Amino acid sequence: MAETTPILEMRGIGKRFPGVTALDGVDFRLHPGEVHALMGENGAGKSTLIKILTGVYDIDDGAIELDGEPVLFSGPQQAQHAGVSTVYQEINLCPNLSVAENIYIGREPRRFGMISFRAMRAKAAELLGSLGIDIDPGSVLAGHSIAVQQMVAIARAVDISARVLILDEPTSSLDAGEVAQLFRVIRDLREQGLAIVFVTHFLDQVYEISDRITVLRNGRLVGEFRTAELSQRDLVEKMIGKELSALESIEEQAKPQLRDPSPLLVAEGVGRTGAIAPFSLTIHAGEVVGLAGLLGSGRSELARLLFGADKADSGELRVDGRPVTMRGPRSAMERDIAYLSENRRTEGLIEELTVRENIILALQANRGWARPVPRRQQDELVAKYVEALRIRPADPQTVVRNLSGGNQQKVLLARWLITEPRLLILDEPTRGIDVGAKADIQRLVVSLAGDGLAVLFISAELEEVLRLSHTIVVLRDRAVVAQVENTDAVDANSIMNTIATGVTA
Amino acid sequence: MTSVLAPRRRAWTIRKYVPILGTLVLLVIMYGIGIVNYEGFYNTQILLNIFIDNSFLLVVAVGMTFVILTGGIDLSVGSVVALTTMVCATLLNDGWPAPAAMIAVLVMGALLGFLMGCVIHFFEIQPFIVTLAGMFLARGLCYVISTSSISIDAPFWKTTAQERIGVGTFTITPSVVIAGLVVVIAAVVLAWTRFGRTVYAIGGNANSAMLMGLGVGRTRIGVYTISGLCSAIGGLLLSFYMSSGDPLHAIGMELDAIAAVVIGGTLLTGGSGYVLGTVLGITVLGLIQTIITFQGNLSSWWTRIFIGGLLFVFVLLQRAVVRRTP
Amino acid sequence: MTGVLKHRLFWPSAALIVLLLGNLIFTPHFFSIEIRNGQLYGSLIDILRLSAPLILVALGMTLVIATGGIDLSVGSVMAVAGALACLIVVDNPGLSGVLLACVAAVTLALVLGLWNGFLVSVVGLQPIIATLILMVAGRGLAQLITEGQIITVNSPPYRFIGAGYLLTFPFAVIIAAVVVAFTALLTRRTALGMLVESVGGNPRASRLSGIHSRRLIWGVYAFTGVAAGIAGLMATANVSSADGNAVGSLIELNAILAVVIGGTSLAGGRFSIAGTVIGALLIQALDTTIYTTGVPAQTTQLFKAVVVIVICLIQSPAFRRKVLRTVPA
Amino acid sequence: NGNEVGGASGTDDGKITLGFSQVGAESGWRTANTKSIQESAASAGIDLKFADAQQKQENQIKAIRSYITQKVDVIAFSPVVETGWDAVLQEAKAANIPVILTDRAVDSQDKTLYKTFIGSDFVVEGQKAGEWLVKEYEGKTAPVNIVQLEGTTGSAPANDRKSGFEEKIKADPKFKIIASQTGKFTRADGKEVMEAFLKANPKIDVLYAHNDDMGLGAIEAIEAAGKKPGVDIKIITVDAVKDGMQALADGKINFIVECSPLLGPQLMELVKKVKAGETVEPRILTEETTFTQAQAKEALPNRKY
Ligand SMILES: Nc1ncnc2c1ncn2[C@@H]1O[C@H](COP(=O)(O)OP(=O)(O)OP(=O)(O)O)[C@@H](O)[C@H]1O
Ligand SMILES: Nc1ncnc2c1ncn2[C@@H]1O[C@H](COP(=O)(O)OP(=O)(O)OP(=O)(O)O)[C@@H](O)[C@H]1O
Ligand SMILES: [Mg+2]
Ligand SMILES: [Mg+2]
Repeated sequence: MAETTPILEMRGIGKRFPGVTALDGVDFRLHPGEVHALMGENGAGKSTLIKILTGVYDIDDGAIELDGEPVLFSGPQQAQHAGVSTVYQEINLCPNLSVAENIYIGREPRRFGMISFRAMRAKAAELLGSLGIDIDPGSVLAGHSIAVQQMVAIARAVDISARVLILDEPTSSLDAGEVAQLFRVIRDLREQGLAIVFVTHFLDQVYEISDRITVLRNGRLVGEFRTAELSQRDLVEKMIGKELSALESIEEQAKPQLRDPSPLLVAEGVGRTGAIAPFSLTIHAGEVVGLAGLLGSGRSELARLLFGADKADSGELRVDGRPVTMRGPRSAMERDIAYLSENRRTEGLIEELTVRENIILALQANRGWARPVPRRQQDELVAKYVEALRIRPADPQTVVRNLSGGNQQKVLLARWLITEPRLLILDEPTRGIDVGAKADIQRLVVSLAGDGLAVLFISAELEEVLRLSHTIVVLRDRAVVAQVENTDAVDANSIMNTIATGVTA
Repeated sequence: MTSVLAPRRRAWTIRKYVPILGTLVLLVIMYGIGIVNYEGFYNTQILLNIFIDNSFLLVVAVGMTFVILTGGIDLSVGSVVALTTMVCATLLNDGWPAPAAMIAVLVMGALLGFLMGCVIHFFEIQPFIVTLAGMFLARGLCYVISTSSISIDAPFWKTTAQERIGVGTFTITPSVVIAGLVVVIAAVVLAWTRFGRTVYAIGGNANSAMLMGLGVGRTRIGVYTISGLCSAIGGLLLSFYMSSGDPLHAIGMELDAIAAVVIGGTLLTGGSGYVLGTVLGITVLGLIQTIITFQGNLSSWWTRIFIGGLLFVFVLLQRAVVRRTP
Repeated sequence: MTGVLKHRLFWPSAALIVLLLGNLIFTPHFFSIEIRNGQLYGSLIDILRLSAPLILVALGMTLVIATGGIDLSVGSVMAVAGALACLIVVDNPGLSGVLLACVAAVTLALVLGLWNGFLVSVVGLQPIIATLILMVAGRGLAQLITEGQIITVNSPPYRFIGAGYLLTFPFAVIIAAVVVAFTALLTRRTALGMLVESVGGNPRASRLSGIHSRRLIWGVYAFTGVAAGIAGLMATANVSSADGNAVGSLIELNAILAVVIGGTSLAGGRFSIAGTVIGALLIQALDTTIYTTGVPAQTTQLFKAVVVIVICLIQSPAFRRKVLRTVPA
Repeated sequence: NGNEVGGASGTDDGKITLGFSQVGAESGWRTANTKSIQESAASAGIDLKFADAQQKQENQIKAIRSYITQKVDVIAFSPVVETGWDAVLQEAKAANIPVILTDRAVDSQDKTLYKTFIGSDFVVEGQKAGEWLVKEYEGKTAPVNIVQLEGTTGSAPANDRKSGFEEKIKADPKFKIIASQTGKFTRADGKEVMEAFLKANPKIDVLYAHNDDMGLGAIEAIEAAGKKPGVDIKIITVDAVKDGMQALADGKINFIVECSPLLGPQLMELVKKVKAGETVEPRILTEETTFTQAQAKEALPNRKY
């Protein structure tokens, strides 16, 4: 690829938040017709750099040039007008509007000054179709899973993009199929000469799509590299800033030994009309059960029923052999079941509370208001998990809203781990988490299962599911279609086959 | 490989009108109960009178609907209505021609709203405080103009006040027509214009709306301006109705307007609701008042308890009909 | 110094102090406090004493607002509780009668609070509508109790609640201080405060974390009812009479204002009890200022508007950043 | 228990039906007014339809419209505000229903819209208060510092009682109103405002309160300040409700101008006359007086409200 003049140049960017220097003297160049990966650990400053660029945050130091002209956007609206469109890390759409409106709001097709909803829906359906998404564009956004919402946000940005398209972890909850669709679109856009910024923690994706990589560490620039010239191993070392040994051990990560096969939870014919067809499932202590399926196949629905987040309208649940009626999350928690929702912003974080408060929340709720967790115990627990999960900044008094996306996810994981559950339901636990931390979490799951904890593991990353689970439950169209034991014979291909055909290979 | 996302229920489109339909049905039932219990209640004019007597409130509530849809609140409306009547009366007494006086007060109302919107947006102060200060300010200005009422003798006001439009024995006032127009325009703006949809977007999630590149500031200032303008129109209608400016006019009207909007199914947290709902909300309040009047033998305190009771029964049934996730 | 500047109570406190100092210009002996008839006497004492009912009501309102709700019925609950108490005291002006009256009135207030809580948390009505019902009907109830008249009581023990002095200190202030301390302990020494903030900050996430948000919200409205009930006792005892129509009228607005000035967001979540107390004192100080400085009746509203606007602007970080160009906190 | 009156609207049984729209129940005075009307209607054999407007003009208009549709014989009401009645009164006139105003006037050019207006004259009340004060301080030259507790800002009684009073004392420069603030007609506000007055003004000679309730509140404030109401500070109020009369008799108030709410009997007489087609005076003042401390002691035992 020939060196062109950069369309975008950021020089000496600095940004300080109270107590944190998020960016310090960062340079970033973006050329037309390239896909530029922005890499770094959780909290390295990737999202902040993007928000500086689009004017969400005021800039403290440095300058930005677009097409050689100095610019300073007052906000995303101005950035959009200048041809810069962005998918921010957390899905930023309006839950109360329809899918089509979320894509076209601000740019609606109009007739006689009035919005033409019919035309808008048609255009939206076409656009979503090109991304391989087949949903009713007239449906309300809030009814869709995180993955679908993420696709909608991408569709919006792609449609707006004129010169620069910025995607901040767009693939964090997409499965392989959706990622492939997205990449097809990205390649098309690159052909058309768009400059694309791409943030992800999936190294494979970086190597598949990007031309150039900029690495940040602790708010500082490590360097800019051509993807072809930087090995995966070097990239990771540049990101974490030390010799790589941790990463290798993940690759060899063996799934835990099943020790105690007594059934902990048994679901018989449990289902909920419109959400998931009745299914039966047994989870043993010490067992990791992985759920596999495409986006919207009903994995989250299944998990929610087991936790009582939604009410089942058929079937029976037994915990320790005793039937239970799930009246709500409380019933599940009283039986030592924990559930990490995939939807960290709307169903997980209490944004204005501190890291400490967010972490002890579930434990405290379990104890009741009158028995506060003693402050010393709080501090110990929080310190332990801040350390174990490498939550940054490590100050437990930080307001959770101010944490980077990946660190927020770790906080939620910590919230459930300290309750010492017997069954841990993890819905996309590694969403937005960097390579190092992901390995830590996987190791944690293995070791907890080794100690007799049962885990229900949902992840868009099939490899991850395969690596960790003893049993894999395959879902399709909101029904369980197969349950397979994860022997050596089972691999990604055979599972994909099952998903596609609904028959065990 | 393509995704196998099954297309799902299209029921959403109908479902979103369930709250409104439910409210409408309840309203009809309530009206029916009135007819059964009170002699003379069946007279259609009774229904029309509700709109005649509440046209100004309706307009004010429409403005409030915009504000509440963005998740804000406007406490200043009652005072702005009063101020409008006062300024209008004063100007007319000073010999201003009617059209000039009307335009002047409309501009004044919109300007007040605009200023409050600016303070809310630029200085990031909670709408509650800003509009409360606006409420004090407008009411204070009324007293500064005069502490007693000023009657309006302008012929245009006299004729408008007594003009009746109607077929046969059924009549409405020009004010009702104006209020109806405001409702239609507001409904169209909210449903079919970019501005209107942005209002909903802000109510859904203001931060997202900003990140989506929508003109959040402009829209937010816009809704307060609209609310101010609607208050001024409401003030004009009230001045037709009362033929006077009075610093004590419309005390507590903000609460009536908010109540009408919320009873109409709009969420106070923003993002969900319709102008049509607000019309129904006004009708509910008006019908309750009419029933009270027809009851005719309630002492003052029983009147209040009865109003509370009717309101309770209504919202309870509404809640049962429209079982929504909280 | 910058630490002090950054504290979230700094600006409300500063506004309060400036307002009080402003009085000195018009009333040189505004700060003077003396002992008359064994009672503390002075404008500052008046502000403290008169703000006691508002502090109580605003305290409850703080918690309600923290859960993301609102309670419009507080004024009516005050009136009902005050009316019932006076009705009982009229016939039993002795100490036992007064005690009975207090217990009965606070119990009734508790029932009314539970009613609000039921409508909000169980039935799921929007808080503003749920409490509007009691706001309207409650006033009717209060007038029903008094039969529309003003019940005048002649009972020194009852009067003591609102206008009495204990060890030279206004008894109402002592009650308010005790309730504030109790609430602060209850919310901050147990997990209650955090759970309330959690429910207000993100109700869905709170439910999934296992918080009994229904019970919590119910309890908060009940507490607000009780606080309003006590405030009703104080307000009626202060003038030894119950006026079903006037007691606590418009106090909901002042209480919400106090809460918001104190830095609690109407959207729910984080709350500050100290902030609310400062907010309530500020509002009462503003009224007292108006009366002492001789602002004519016609311009009091205007004066209030200007002061409220100034307070808000000064408190607003965005205003200081954009207009006063101070360093961001 | 005012909810026993009324019933079926009967023009058929020869009974007169009176539709009455009351302002609200904002004060004890108003409740006494309502009670008087309800009781005298019952004893006069008049069928009363009563509606409370909760201080809202639109509610009153609504009630009057509804009386017109219900074809009552006579309509009476206490207007919330003075203006804005022409349209609805026109309708009543067209329907041939006579209208009587009570307590407050309406400000209408067309005097044929109503038959008569019965009620007090608030300006005169203020004047009476002023006259007493002038007489009380006759012959003295020392300045007299007056503080005034006004009624609800913008309300007719507050405006008129203020202007009537000030008109009478303005001739003599020794009278000085040193502070005037609204006490919203309530005891609590009367007390609060008076407390502030006492702190800001070391020397207060006279308190003029626009109603008894504010005066009663102020008395508490005066006592708390260690002064003797009625002696250290002379107090004039308006209304003469029972509690006020008691305080007057106890020497805590010096003079009360009566503003009687008991116009029920007079009203019922008028209703009958109007119904019978007799002509009535266009302005009828309620029978009112003033009370000194001595008169109060006498009148107190048979004071009804
Ligand atoms: N609004 C804010 N206030 C205070 N600190 C903030 C704020 N936003 C970000 N930070 C801090 O700035 C640093 C960089 O955060 P940023 O979100 O840019 O990280 P990131 O590289 O996107 O991480 P991730 O991969 O987890 O998304 C973090 O330490 C974060 O805590
Ligand atoms: N068109 C639609 N109408 C109504 N609800 C929908 C629609 N599309 C999706 N949903 C909702 O979206 C969710 C479906 O996703 P679910 O959580 O079952 O998917 P999943 O298998 O967990 O996959 P992923 O989370 O990766 O999308 C459910 O909450 C479902 O009710
Ligand atoms: Mg990020
Ligand atoms: Mg899912």
